[in-house]
Amino acid sequence: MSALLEIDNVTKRFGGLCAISNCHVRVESGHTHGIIGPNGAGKTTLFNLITGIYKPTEGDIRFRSESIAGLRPGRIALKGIGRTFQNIRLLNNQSVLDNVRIAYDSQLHYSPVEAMLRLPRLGRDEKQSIGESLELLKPFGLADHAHGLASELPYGSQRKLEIARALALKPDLLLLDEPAAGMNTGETADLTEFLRWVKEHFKVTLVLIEHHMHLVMNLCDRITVLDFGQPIADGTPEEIRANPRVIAAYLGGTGDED
Amino acid sequence: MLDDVLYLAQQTINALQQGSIYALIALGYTMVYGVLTMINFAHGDLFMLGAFACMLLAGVLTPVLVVFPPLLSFIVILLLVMIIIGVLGASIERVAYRPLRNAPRVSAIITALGCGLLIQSLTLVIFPYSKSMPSLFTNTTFQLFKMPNPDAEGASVTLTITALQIVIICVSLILMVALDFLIRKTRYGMAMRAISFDSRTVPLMGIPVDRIISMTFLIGAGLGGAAGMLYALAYPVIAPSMGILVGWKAFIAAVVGGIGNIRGAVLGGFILGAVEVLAVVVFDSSYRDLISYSLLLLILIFKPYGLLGQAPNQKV
Amino acid sequence: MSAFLSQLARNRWILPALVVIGFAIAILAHYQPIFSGYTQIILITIGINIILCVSLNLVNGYMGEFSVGHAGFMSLGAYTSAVFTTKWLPDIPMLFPVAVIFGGVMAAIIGFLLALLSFKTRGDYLAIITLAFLMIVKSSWENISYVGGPAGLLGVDKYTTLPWTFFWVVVTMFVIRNLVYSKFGRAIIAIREDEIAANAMGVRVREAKILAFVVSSFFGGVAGALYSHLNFINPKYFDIMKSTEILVMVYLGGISSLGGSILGAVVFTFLFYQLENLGLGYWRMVILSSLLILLMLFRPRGIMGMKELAWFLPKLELKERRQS
Amino acid sequence: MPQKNGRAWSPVRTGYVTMDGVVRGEKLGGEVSKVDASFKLRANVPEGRKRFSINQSLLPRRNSLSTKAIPMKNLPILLGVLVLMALAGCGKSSEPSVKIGLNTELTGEMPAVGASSQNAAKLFVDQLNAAGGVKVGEITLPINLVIGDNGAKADQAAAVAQRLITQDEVVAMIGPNASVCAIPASDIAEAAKCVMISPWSTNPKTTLDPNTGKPKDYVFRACFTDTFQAQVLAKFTLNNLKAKTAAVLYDSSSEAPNAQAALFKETFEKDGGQIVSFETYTNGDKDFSAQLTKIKSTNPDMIFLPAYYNDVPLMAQQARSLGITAQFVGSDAWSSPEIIKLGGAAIEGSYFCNHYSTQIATPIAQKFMADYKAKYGQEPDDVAALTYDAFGLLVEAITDAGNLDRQAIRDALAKIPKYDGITGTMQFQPGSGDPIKSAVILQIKDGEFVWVANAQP
Repeated sequence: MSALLEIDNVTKRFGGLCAISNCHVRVESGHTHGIIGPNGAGKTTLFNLITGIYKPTEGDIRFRSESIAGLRPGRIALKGIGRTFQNIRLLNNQSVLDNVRIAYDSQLHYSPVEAMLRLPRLGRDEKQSIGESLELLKPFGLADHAHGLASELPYGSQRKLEIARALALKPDLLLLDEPAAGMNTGETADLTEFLRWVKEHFKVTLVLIEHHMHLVMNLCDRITVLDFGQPIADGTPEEIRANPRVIAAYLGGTGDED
Repeated sequence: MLDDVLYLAQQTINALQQGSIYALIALGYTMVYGVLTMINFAHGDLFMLGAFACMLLAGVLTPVLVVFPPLLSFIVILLLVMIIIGVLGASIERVAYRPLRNAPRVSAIITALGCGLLIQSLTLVIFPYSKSMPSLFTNTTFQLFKMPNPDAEGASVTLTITALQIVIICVSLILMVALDFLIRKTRYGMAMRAISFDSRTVPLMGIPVDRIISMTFLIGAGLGGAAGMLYALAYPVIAPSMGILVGWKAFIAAVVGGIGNIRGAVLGGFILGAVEVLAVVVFDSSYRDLISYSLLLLILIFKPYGLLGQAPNQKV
Repeated sequence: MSAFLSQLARNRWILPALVVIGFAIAILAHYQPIFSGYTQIILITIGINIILCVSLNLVNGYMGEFSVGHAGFMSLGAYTSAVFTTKWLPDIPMLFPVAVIFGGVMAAIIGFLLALLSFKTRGDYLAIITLAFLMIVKSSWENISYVGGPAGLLGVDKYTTLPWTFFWVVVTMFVIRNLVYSKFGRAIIAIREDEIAANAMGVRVREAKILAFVVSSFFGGVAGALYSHLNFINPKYFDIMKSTEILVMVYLGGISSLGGSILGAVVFTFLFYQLENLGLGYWRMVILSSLLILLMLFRPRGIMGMKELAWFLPKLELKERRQS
Repeated sequence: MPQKNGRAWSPVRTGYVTMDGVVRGEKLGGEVSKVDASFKLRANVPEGRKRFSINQSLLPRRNSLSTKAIPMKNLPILLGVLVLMALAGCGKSSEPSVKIGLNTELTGEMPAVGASSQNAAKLFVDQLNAAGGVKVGEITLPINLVIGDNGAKADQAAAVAQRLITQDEVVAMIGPNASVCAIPASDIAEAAKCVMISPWSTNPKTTLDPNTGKPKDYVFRACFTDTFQAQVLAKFTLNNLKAKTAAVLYDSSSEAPNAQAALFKETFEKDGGQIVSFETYTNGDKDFSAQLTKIKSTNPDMIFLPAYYNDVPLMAQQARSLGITAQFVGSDAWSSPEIIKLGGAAIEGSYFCNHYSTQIATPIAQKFMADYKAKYGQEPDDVAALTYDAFGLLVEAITDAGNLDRQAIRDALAKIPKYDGITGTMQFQPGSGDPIKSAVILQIKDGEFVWVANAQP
């Protein structure tokens, strides 16, 4: 059976520099796939390529074995790929609830005309969306703050809200960009458990960029290591631990600090 | 044949004159934008004030300056005008824009609109009627070329350029080159570019942001004032409302060139001047605005961030 | 006092009541001389300006673009509708709304084209595109002799009455309010806040942009149609100063606030005429612009920027807010 | 090498900085910005910032849907201001008087026109009131002049007309002067069945109903029309100036110049002349070199410049500096003395058509000029003279009517047999608001308007 997501020989150049070169990654459906590597290795660029923010210079990206390379970001999101951002991108001046509702809106089907005349169907849909959004917020412990501003949440909760928001899309694939950034060891451990729960409960395939080796090693079924925009290793956590090139890449130092 | 060449040459001179003035004003817009990413809508009216300042100064100083050669007195007045308008521009920034630096950018823009209206209406209160601009030096007309007109006997085709046109084009070119040098080579210019690159971290590096911004307004407005003075000399009937149209046109020029980009503003200014003249030359003059603005629109459609401005690359 | 007012602000029945009363007064005033013709003109102008503000607010406030072309849409509506009433439609007052709608549609079509441009660029670059659009429209009118060229279109019947104006104001408010508090409105706001995030949240960005531009320009056109049947139209009127005027009203009242737009339109228009009455000459503009600057300095987001009268909130939203 | 390791192994660093940042950030906010900034540096925000400067700039700070919203404390103040303004608006005097409205261009594009008009109006009213006032039937009432500024804008002119007629309830309205204002204002006056006399609007459309093409009933003017002016100019240029070819340069976006240019072209060509180039510009332009260069290449004998006093000097100067030697000819829009101040040598020797000349003044005109000069220290231009005449006509009509009924005044005005005004004798054609009167041709010589010829209708 073919993988849920296939990154097939993708290259991305920004003018001169080559952020990603001939990158192959296969993400099996139901897996948790970790992407690690030193800073500037092109991990986030890879996410931006998958979600359509950048268009690959060469190569193809297939989701459920249909090509999504070059589609508009909105389209790709609607195909069932949710993501979070490295430096959090919430709608800061909207309420926590609205942040989730906007993502949920893609499942409401009323037309502009119905909206402008505020016909009954809109009322039903909106009630439902509010209800489900609040439901969704509960497990993230955000239900009580539902009506506060997103920007007023503490840092950790903002990261959670981003995940909740991504899940409101009902995605099959969830891309997490450094979900544990800025968390201490304790928080990271909680996050690990939480992500497991999310994976079970929402039946999503996870791909995560992370620096916390502990989390990655515990959580991931497969790991891809990027260095200089190229996958230098791919395998189970054990294999990666043992892989000499990986160790070289990290300890040898790339000197590249972007 | 040759008369057509002369005709086009003449139109080119006209285009250069208009273009150089647009370019000078556009510089003011683009500098402020580069540093604050803010459109200083009061700029057009500072330009207008430049004209009036020149008129008043000329009135006051002519008895003093008669002893000097006209060109010298011209330069003196030019510098004075630039200083006055520059200081004015900087103080407007200090009073009206700085308090809003952390407010939504639009409120700064609207405040700028308000300042423009205020300047204009105050000037109107003082000078309700159009004023005539005294000429600072005898504007001799040079006939570069003269030949009998093949179409109409007895008449002649000439290529004329006035001393004024030469002065205008030269002065504005000098100012542009000077500015370009200032921006690229001096510490101030470097600081300015740094701020426009990232105003958040620049203060951490010990660059006095406020002072640089004031400087920017000083220079930008000064150039606007100079443009106003040249404009007033070229079109010696000045009215408080003259800033609106020219201001907007110059702004368009700045954007077409790629706003925030000094050379782009110059380019845009000359393009606008050329397009406007070209529209008249090629088509019926009543279609001038239609043609010229459609052309500019096309440019913006195909190069949405202007000719020299590059698309701000998105970092996610 | 303030407690009472906020009670007032939350009462769901006041707005409908006001609408009904307003209608009654408008119709009465149309048949009985309870207002002088001058007062009527001012009231109608206020109405037209409210329509302009609310519709521009959709693009400049909620979507956070900076369009300076609204006078262009206004002129499109004005000329189209006027051509319909004077040349193409039979001379029946009851056909006036048809002409108005045609005017709006015409403006909406062009608005759609501008929306397409807004995919490529945004912010100040889009502002300039709208400005160029304005200039092009204006000088087109000056060159089309069929609509009177620079002289303007003469002999347009004065169909715009107080009741009609009021009717269209209510329609505009109703439609735009509903739009803003629907998923489309949320999408539009999301675009303002962070287009990239909006994309990642599955917001159909292009759809939202088109919708915002089309609706905004449609009502811009409607306002123009009303204006053209109140006063005679001439291309000069729809220039950059007119756009500036609308911008000032919008930001004076406050962005992304329907109540703000109403307030802005009322205050500005009222001052504008009242200061003329006082025979202040050029001081009028001095006063208006100083007021604008001061307001911006002390309330950078306008009189009620980013805030909304509870009256305009749909029940559903209101209930949600109440819980917090 | 441990340091390098530490540097390259960024997890360590990320963990440290942000943990620190977060812990501090949540406790004491002061630190955040610093940590944040360094954080940003790492996350390389500059481009990010630039990219989003537009969005961020427009970001609201508060929830756009919050309802505690409405700023209760400001509302009462605001309302108070509005009420005050309203009261200030309606401080009306109520002693018996004849209310006459003046709707003129005090601000905007042509303040000189408005000023002259206002001066003449005040002069007339002061003189008449000093003499007791206007005789209405048995009683004599003072005139109460109500002045409205139309800003030289069509919509404002209409609004002011509405105000004067419906709010101030004047018996009749004088003005507006500019055609762009007079035309919309005349619609209002006609609809309200109130007499309007435009002193200076020469545009035929002013007194004609656009739909029927018939003359309006309540709209009159104290000046000749552009049709007549065009004939006069065409004859003069062809016969007296011996011009064969003419060029026209006019503001295609303004009403009066537009009509004058078209009519001149029509008559000039009808009478055997040839228009070699017909160039336009847009209101607000200051540079005409492109058009003039074009005109120069067609080498006309004369250039017709139907522009207002503040544009003409620029055209003349630019034309001369391009080496154009053709004769300039203008319309009555030139008549303000400002044109001499502004134009200087360039317009010296040009001809234009006007309503009257100070040099062939009748005794009453002499007196008017003397009084005007005494009061305002300058020669009255034709706007002033025409405004004075408009008032004269109106007052005569009121006296004839013997009451202040608008309809009666209108009928009396239409029936005035022959009125001797400053600008010559005038009489309204039956069923039309256009007077039959003569025009003069003036030349600008040594900084003065010099009389050249009279043109009888």
